[in-house]
Formats: sequence, C-alpha cells, structure tokens
Amino acid sequence: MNFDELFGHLGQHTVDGLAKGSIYALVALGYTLVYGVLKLINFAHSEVFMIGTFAVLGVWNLLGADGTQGVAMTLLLLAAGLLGGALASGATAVAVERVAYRRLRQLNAPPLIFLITAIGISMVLSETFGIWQGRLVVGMPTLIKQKVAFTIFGTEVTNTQLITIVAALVMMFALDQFINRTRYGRGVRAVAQNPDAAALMGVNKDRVIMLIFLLGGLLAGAAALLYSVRYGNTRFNVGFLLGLKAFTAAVLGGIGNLRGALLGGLLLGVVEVYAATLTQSNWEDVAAFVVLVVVLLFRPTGLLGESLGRARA
Amino acid sequence: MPDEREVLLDVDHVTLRFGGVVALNDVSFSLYKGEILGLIGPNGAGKTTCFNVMTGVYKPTSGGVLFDDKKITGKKPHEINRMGVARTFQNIRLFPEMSAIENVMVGTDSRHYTSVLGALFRLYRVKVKPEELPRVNSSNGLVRTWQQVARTSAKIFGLSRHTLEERAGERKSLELLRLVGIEHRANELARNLPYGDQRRLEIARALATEPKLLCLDEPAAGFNPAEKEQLNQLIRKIRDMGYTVLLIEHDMRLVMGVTDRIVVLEFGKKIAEGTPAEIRDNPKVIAAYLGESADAA
Amino acid sequence: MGLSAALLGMAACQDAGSDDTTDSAACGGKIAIFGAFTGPNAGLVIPSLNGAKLAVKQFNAANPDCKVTMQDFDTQGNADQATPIANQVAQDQSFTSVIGGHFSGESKATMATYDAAGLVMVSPSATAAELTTLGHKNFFRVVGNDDTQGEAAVTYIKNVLKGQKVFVIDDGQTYGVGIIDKVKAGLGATVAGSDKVQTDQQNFDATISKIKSAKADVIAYGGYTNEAAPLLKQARAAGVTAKFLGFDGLYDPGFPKGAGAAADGAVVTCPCLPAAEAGGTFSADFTKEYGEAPGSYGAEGYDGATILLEGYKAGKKTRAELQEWVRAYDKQGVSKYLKFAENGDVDKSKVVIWSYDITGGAFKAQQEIKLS
Amino acid sequence: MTETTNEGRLSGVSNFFAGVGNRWRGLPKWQRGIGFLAFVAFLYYLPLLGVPGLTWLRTDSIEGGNNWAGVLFTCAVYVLIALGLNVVIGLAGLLDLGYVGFFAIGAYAVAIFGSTQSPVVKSLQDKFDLAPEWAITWAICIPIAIALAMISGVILGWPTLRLRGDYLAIVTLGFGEIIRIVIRNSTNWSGGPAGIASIPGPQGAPSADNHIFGLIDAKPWYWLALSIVLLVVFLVRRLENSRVGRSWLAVREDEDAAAVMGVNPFKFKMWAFAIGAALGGLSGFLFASRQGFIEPNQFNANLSILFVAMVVVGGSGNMAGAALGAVLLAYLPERFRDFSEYRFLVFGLALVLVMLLRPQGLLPSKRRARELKDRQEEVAVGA
Repeated sequence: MNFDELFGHLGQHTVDGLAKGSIYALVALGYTLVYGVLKLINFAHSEVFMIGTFAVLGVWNLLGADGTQGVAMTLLLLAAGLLGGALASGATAVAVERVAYRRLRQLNAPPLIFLITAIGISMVLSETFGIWQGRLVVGMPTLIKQKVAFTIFGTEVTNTQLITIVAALVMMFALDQFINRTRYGRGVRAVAQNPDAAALMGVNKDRVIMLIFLLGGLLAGAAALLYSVRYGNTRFNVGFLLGLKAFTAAVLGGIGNLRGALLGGLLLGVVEVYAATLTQSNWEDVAAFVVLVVVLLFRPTGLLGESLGRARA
Repeated sequence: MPDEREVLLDVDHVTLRFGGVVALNDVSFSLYKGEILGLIGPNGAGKTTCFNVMTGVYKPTSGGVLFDDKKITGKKPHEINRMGVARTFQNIRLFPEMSAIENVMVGTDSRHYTSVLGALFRLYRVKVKPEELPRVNSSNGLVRTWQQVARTSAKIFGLSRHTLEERAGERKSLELLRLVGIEHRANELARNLPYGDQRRLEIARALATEPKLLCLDEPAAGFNPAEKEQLNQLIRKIRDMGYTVLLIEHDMRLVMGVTDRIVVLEFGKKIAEGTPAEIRDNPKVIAAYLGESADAA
Repeated sequence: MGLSAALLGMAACQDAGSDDTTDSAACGGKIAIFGAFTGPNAGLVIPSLNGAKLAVKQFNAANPDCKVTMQDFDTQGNADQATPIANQVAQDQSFTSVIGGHFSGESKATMATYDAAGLVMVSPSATAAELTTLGHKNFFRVVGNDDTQGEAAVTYIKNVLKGQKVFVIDDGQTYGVGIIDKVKAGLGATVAGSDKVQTDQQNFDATISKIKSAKADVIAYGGYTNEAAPLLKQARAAGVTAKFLGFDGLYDPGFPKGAGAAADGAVVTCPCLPAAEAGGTFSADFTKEYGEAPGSYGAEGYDGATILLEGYKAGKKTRAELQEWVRAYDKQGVSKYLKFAENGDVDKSKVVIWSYDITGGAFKAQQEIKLS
Repeated sequence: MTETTNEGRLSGVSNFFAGVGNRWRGLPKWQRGIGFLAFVAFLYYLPLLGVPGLTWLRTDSIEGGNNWAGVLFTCAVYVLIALGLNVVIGLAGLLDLGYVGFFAIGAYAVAIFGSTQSPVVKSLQDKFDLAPEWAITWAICIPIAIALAMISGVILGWPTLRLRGDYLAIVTLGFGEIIRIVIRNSTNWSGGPAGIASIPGPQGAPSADNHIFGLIDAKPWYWLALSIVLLVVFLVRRLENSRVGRSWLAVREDEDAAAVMGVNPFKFKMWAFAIGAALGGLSGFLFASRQGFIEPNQFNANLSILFVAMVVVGGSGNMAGAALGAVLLAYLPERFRDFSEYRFLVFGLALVLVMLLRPQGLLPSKRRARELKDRQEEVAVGA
C-alpha cells in the first residue's frame, strides 16, 4: 500500500481520476437515459462508443491530421471529429434501436430478451470492426500536444485533462437543461414516469425513445472525441471495458438519474486512480466493483437514487 | 360482553407517516376470537394501509400490533403469516402463471417442513397407515409391477415427508377449492380464471396457510348481487369453521349483513366502533359517508 | 476474444488409440504446426510460420522422394483453443512431429497431451522459463528462454542504457511477469519502482504518476502491443522522457504503428536473429518468397522445421524416433548453433539475443547482447 | 417480406415442436419412460456415432483424428452449467451475470488442492513433509469444489439478493470479474497468470498411463459428464416438483404476495443462488479435470454472458430448453470452425435473429411462453 505516493500527490491523482471519470460519465449518460425510460440495460452502448472513436479517426485521417497542424486547423479538426463521432455514434444508437429493440418492444418481450439481443448486437458490431480494422490497437494522430495548463496547490492540470473535464461538464449541463426545460425533455420525462399516461396525453412514445437513443449516441460520440484527444488510440474492443465501467458508474450514481451518472462516473474514475496508485494498476477493476457493491449495500438504488422523471430533485 | 372473549389481534395506537402524509393516526382497535369484524371507511381512509401494517408490509411509525399476545410489528411478512395472519388483496395478486391448485398449494406449503434437502434426497421417512399406501390399480402389466414395487417399498421404508406433505397439500387444496366453489378449475392457470373465480381463489389460497385470522380486502369488489350473496354465505361458513375474519368492504349491505362489529376509519383516524346497528345510526359515520357521496356526486 | 476461447475451448479428444500405422516404406511424414496465426498478436508469430513453410517447401523441392507435409492449426494464442487441436493431432497417427507452441501458455496447456502421445514439440518462440522445468521430455525450443532474455536485458540496461533508476512494468500475464521478475532480480537496487497493468487497460495515468515519482530514467516493459503502445504514447504525452525497453513481445510491426511517434527511440530485445545476420541464403530466400524481411522468429521457425525435416530425411518415421532425433541434434542452424540441453532448452552458450531500436516506425537491429 | 416468411417458418418449427410435445405428453407413462430410456441410450452411444446419414454431425476437422467426443464433453459441461443457471434465472428469476465466477471457483478448487504443481499443495508438502507426488485426491476435491462454490454463492447472495433485478445483474457481473482478477493477481496461492497444470482426473495426475480418463481419449470423460448431467436433471426435477419449485415460481411471479402467503423470499432466493453456484462449481470442476491445465484468462466476463445466452436462447425456465441452448452454443462454433475469423460475427447475428424471431427461446417453458403470448395480446388490445 503506497500511501506516500497517494497522499504526496493527492491533488494530481484526483485530477487524473476526474478526467478519467468524465469520459465514464458521458458514456454512462447513454445507459442512464435508456434505462430511465425503458428500464433496459442497453449493452450495445459500448459499441456505440467504439464506433465513435473509429469515426473520429476516420475523419481525422480524411482531413490529413498529423499532429503538426496550426491552431485553426486543430480547432477545425476537433469540430469535424466531434461532428463525425457524434453523427456516427448517434446513427448507430438509433439504428440499434430500430433493428433490435423496436420489434421486441412491440412484442412486449421480457427484459432478459432485450439483454441477450443487445449482447448479440454488441458482438456483431465489435467483431465487424475486429475483422475490418484488425485486433491490434490502432494509433491516432496526436491533435493537441499535452501541456500543463495551470498549476494549483502544486497540482498540475494539463490542457487535455482540462478540456475533457470542462467539455464533459458542459455537455452534462446542456443535457440536464434539455431534459428539464424543453418540450422534448418534458416528453422524455413523461414517458419515463408513466409511459401509458404519456401516450394518452399525446406524447409519441416511439419518437421519445428514438430521441433518447440519439441523445445517448451523441454523447457517446462526444466522449469518443475526448477519448481520442486524450489517449490517441482505439481498438475494436475498446468499448467493452469502458462500457462496463460506464454502466457501473451509472448504477453507482443511481441509474436513470442524469446527475447520478455524472457523480458515479467521476467517483469511479477517482476511485480507480486511487486504487491503482495505492496498489497496482491491475487492481483498479476490483476496486471499482467493490465500491459498487458497498454503495449498493447502503444505498440500494445508488448514491442519488433512480428516476429520470424527477431529475430536477 | 365482548371483554369476556379472548382478544386475538390488538392494534395499539398505530401511527404511520409517509413523509409529511399521515396515513394512520393513532388507530386502536381489538379483534376477538371467532368474530367477523368489518373495517370500513371512505376511499383513502387508510383501511388497506392498516392491513399492510398488520401483515408486515409497512412498519408503523409508532404504536404496535399484538397478535395472540405476541408483537408482530417489525416482523417480516412471512413470519407474520406463520403466526397465523393471512390476507387477500384488493387488486388481485395471484401467481398468474401457476395453476389454481398450485396457487393454493403455495399456501399449504407455509405449514410444511420439506425444504431443499428434503425435496432432493427424501431421506426423512414416515411410517404410513395401510390405507394410505400407494394403490396397485393399473391394467398394464409393466406399470402394475412398478406400482407393486412402490407399494412394497412404502410398506417397508415408509414414505418421505416430502411425499406425504405433497399429498396432504394437494388434498387440502382441493378441499379448499371445493369450499370456495372452483374445484372444477383446479388445473387452469390462475390468469385464465374469470374474475370472480380469481377472487375466490385468493380466499382459498389465504385459508390454505391455516390462519387464525383471515383478512379480506374488498372481496366483493366487482361482484353482482348474486355473487355477493354467495360470498356472504362463504364468509359465514369460514367463520363457522372457526376462523376469525377481518373484512374490508365497501358494500354496506354485505358489511352490515355479515359482520359482528364494525370499525370505521376516516382520514387515517378511527371515528367509530360498534355493532352494525350502532354504526348505522352513528352521526359521524353518516357524515363521513354522506360527505364522500357528496364528493362523488 | 475470451468468448471465442470459451466456445472453442473445452473440446478435446480422440477416438481410437490405434497403433502406429505409419507406412514404413516411404520416407517423409507429416508435421503439425500450431500457434496464434490470427488474433491480436499474430504479427509476432506469422514470420515463424512462414519460415517453417519455406523450409518445408525447399526441402520438398530438394528431396522429391521424401515428401513431408505440414498442416497449420490456429490457436489465436489461446490455451483453450490449443488443447482440442492437441487432442486431434495426438490421435491422428499420421502426424509424427509438432512445431509449437508459439506462446508459452498454449505450450504449457498442451505439453502433457503431446507427451502422452509421444509427439516431439519443437518451439520456435515459447520463452517462459518454466516450460522446461515441468518434467516433460518431449519439449524442445530453439530460442533462449525468458531468463536468458531477462539477463540480457539487465546487461543492456546497465551497460548500454546506463540506467540508474529503472521502472519495471508487466502486464500481469505469464510472459510479462516471468521476464520482469528476472529483470527485477538482476537489477536489484536500481529498480526504482514497479507497476502491473492489465490486458485491455486504456488509461495509464496511475502508472505514469508512479514513473514520474520514481524519477525513472529507464522503463522496462514486459507484455504485448495492445497495452504497451497506449502506455508509451500516454507517457510521452505526459512528458516522461525515460528510455523505453521492451522485449520480444513488442517485436511486432503493430507496436510502432500503435504508438506512433512516441515509439521512436524505444528499444526491444529479442532472442531472435536479425534477418541480415541469418546464416546461408535464408534471409534472401524468405524475402523473395514473402516480399518482406523475416520479422520476429522467422529464422527460428525455419530452424525448427529444418531440425525435423532432416530427421525425416535421415529415415526417422515414428514419433519416438523423431523425438530421439531432436534430442541428439547438434548442428549449425540459421539463427544459432542448435544443440539442446537435457531439459530441452537450447544450449545456453548458443543463445543469441539482439536489441532492436525503433526509428521512423521501423525496427532496426542494433547490437547483439552478450550474456555475461 | 423476408421477415414474415422467416417468422412463418420459425413458427412452423415451433408448431412442430409443440405438436411433438403434446403427442409426447399424451402417451402413457410407461411408453414415455421407454422413450426416455432410449434417448439416454442414444446419448451414451453418441461419441461412437457412425450411422450413415448422421455422421455429418461429427466435428472431425482432420483426417484420422477427431475431437468429436471432446466436443460432446464440452456440450455436456455446458449443459450442466445451463441447468444450474436455469435454476437461478429460469426458476427463481434472478439475473446472474457473474456465473463464470462459480465456474472458476470449481475449476480452481480442483487445481489448487489436487494438482501437484499448485502452490498450496506444495506448501502443504513442505509443511507436513509429504512426498512430492502428494496432493488431495480427485474424489475429495469434488465436495471441496461444490462447497467452495456454494459458500461463495451464499457470500455473494447474502448482501445482494435484496437488490432489485438490474442491480443484481451488475453486481454479479462485478463479482465474476473480481474472482478472475483476484486469481490472476495473486501468485502465492492461485498460480497467478501462469495458471496451474497437472490437474488430476479420476485416475490421478495426468500421465500417459491413465488408460481410462486419459489426456487424449475424451469418450470416458463424456460418459462421466453425461452421467452427472442425468443425475442433476433428476435432482433438479425433484426440486421443481416440490414445495421449493413452487416457492421459486411464486417469488418470481409476485414476491410480496408470496411473502404474505408464508414463503420466505430471501431464503428461497438464497437456495436458488446456492444451488446454481454449486452446479457452476461442479461444472468448473469437471472442466478443469478434463483440461488438465487452467489459467485465469479462461474465466472472463464474456463467458458469463455466453452462459446467460445459452439459457435464454434455449428457453429460460425449461430444463430441456436450457440444455438445448447449451448444446447449440457449444456445438455450432465447433462444427463450423471453418468460418474461423467470422465465427463470432455469425454467432452474434444468430443470437440477434433468434431473439427477434423467437423471443421465448427455442424450447420455451410452457409457462413462459404463455406469459409472452398474453403480453403480446395485451399490447394488441392496447394499441
């Protein structure tokens, strides 16, 4: 147990953890949105994220990113990457809903069937990329050279970390506002609370469900961009572990609860970095799951409790 | 006169709050062995909540419930059931994918001892009386031989407790189905039964747990007058069999006709208690019900 | 591909333990070669397969009256998938020798089966030191084991990199752990810190912090590309300038590709010979045949096949005869002088270990590391 | 358009099954008994399969050698797993995504206590001055494996069975991963990433002298596994048709109502979990004994998901269905090895198609199928 290292650079590890957790949180939102409305674990969401990273890579390659471009070009590449990633992920998410879930919803199949279908879809997507892109890690151009953005209390915060955390928070805030303030958001909340009543009130349930898949996909695409900027690598199975963690984060915070996803993601990121620092990196998954079990023991519905409908609370 | 009788259930100053809402406010009443007590009140008066407190679904904020001189508040629902409280549900809650008789057998199981090991290995043998031995009655030679082997082995080794309990449970379940009048539907899935039969099945299932107290939650809801009359008969029959009955019911004719005493709740408070005749003339009760019907109109 | 492992894994078998029915008249026989010919680490193994294929092709061309065939079996480097293959090969009496396994796990998993069937195994690249200590007499390898590679790495770190503070990382797998333990033991007090990462890990912040805190000047990494490439990339991005030393697991074109510019200057050691140093015309032949220079273990694959082929040529036909042939083999190969010690390891004095550095995304042979 | 025809075909298949099933149930008891015995005999005969016309079932990929009996052994082990998981998912209605954890515990139990190469056995040898060939006998490892799996099932179930379904899913998933990672990261007792070799079988440590349960011939292993499967089918059937089975169903259908009727939901859920765990441990035990070598990578989360898929694809709640699912998912990838790289793409596609076209599973339990049908009707009425 390396307490000296942990407490010696506590701020540093916390910032590392927050940056790591921000990506978990963005992906977790996809799980939470779908769960909040459909009470369904969308296991294919990890592949939605994976496809986002490949889309970002594709866009960058197309535009000839090589890590030596100027500021304007960098901004353009970021924007194009965001667009490409979000579109690809969003489209994938919506397609998954159309192909796999819609029919099952019409059959009113039990949740277990959705789960297996989602697993099947997830296999199809990741295997397709495994065959197409190879099973080895794929490098991406380094878009933003990592530099220390500022230092507080001896903790160095790098520019990419800053971008990741800030972007995640901004998107989270935007989503929160969208769900709570807009007409579409009201529809989502209505369906989440009582699908039948919402249908009676004239909310188009299928539209709302499409919307949440799209939103989840867009956020996963954004996460894919941040991931690409920060880590500069991807792989056909990059989504598996990350998706698992993101889902854990969603449950940790209270699945179906948007702010819970944020809290859960950040907490999980920090816990993992602390655990990896205290012991060794190959214990971080154990730490993550142990925290999950302990939290659920004391708060059986997660830290903030579930409910998309009452996200305002 | 009532005081001479033995108290079976004692609801003692029970208060239950949900957040800011007071669902039950200092409710007290007693139930005597062998009587039929009606629990009435306008919608939302707290009748079903009161049931839920008695059967362990909710824990009261303060106060307690004594059953057979034992405290049952804080006990788990299945423990309370074993102590002798059974109930039906206002919104029918059968096990829809099990057959009628299986539903009742779940009830009889609560008095049985066989568990996983018993069912798996069936080592606990019980001697059986000659008339209970398996019969040899098949015309097929192969089967007949098998039956003979089974009979001989039962003679020598006895039968397992599992087998005996299964048989007893089946027999008793059939009797109860006959009692409530749906014996002919024993093998149908609960969800396929007509509405009235589902209600009857709930009563049979509750009786199967061999309760001392049977709580019926609006058993006549949705019944036509003829069915209500049958139910009236059934409840009396059940009481005559020695059960104590607590009845929540909206239908005044049924309540007034069948109960020995009545407790009236309004807004979570007890407003009256007495014989049907006393309740009928109680101005508070009349006000409560008139108020309700005025609202409803 | 755990799932694939799961699905395929548990099968194994044979139908009849029939007698040795090899046709005694004809010269020649059948070789089975197994390894990770697909999957993430196939890049490490394919050159060896190609080397062996080349040897067989040349042999058959030179000896039309002594036909040897070789059949390849893909394990994806997975112990689970190697066992059913071992069972099939073991009971198909037409197979009289085996090349493989290419990774240590699959070798360990199948050794007992091949041993029971009396089949000799010649491994071009399974390097876990443990393999030759398990008491199976049928296993031989034409490479130095991880202990010798670890020793070489220690020498290299001390003499060439002049590391004062070495940070060691492994991936928690058999191969990585084995080699790093050896390095740690050899370096003693100069090890400034250590970490263990895990397969498919994506974020290495904690590891990088540890490297920084240790103020390491050399990083030694035992493992494969999928984790090493992102780790190195993230470390360089975070401003870690320590020299990076990997082992043969990273001697794979995928590594510089995955790590990009960050890989420049990284060094890997490998108990395999640079193409240009290989004896005879091997390197030229290989390049001619496959259009690229033999990568990792190309020469070793060729040597492994050659040992067996010469056995067939010498008239050895049964499994037992071939096993004896390999045990007694004593000859110069293209990668090194081939002579096996009692336990099946290649004679330690004959082990050849080279270091390769990466410049501009390609491996370049640097120097041979002499074992002290 | 194609979709409808597929559907039509599939429902034709299911009608066929239903027809066969009804006719089967219509037969006198003794005829059914004989039919069942004939089926069992066929199962025992299967590894020798040489009937012309059926030989295409075999999975021989090279001339002269085959792993047909080995594949059958795999199928039998998977059936055992499916039977255990079916108790948890199909009967008690608990979604367990960490079943591989119990499988791993069973496998590691026999490896750690039975192999001469395990660190635990070695330290026992040192401590008590035993011969280097000493290890705990295979037969004694059976109860150890089952007991360890069962105990870990109880330890996992105790805090988590109070959680609602989806939470249980993620917690069990985490549990499976924790088991694997802990085994992998601890070298001093589990052999760490290198795994443990020389795992014994009924005839002791693997060696060329084991003529029955040897390394190469899988037939005896298959017969052993098949016998265990039949025994387990018999025992689980006993449970299904008892107070225990009724309680599981009742809890699955309406937990609160069951509790009020005197069923202790926690107790029966725990039993389901423990029984499932025990069977998982037993199958892991068999797997490891046959394999002779195990390493932690063989027990990752994907495997748990595959296990759940077996039960659901086959027909959750129905032993025959779960077994069919297990056989298919173990057998098909072996039979179609030639697809190689595309195997898992095809596997995923098949999973999706089966679920979309036949959501109740291939051989649904009568109860589950009816539930689904009724739900469809509800929707139709609602729409």
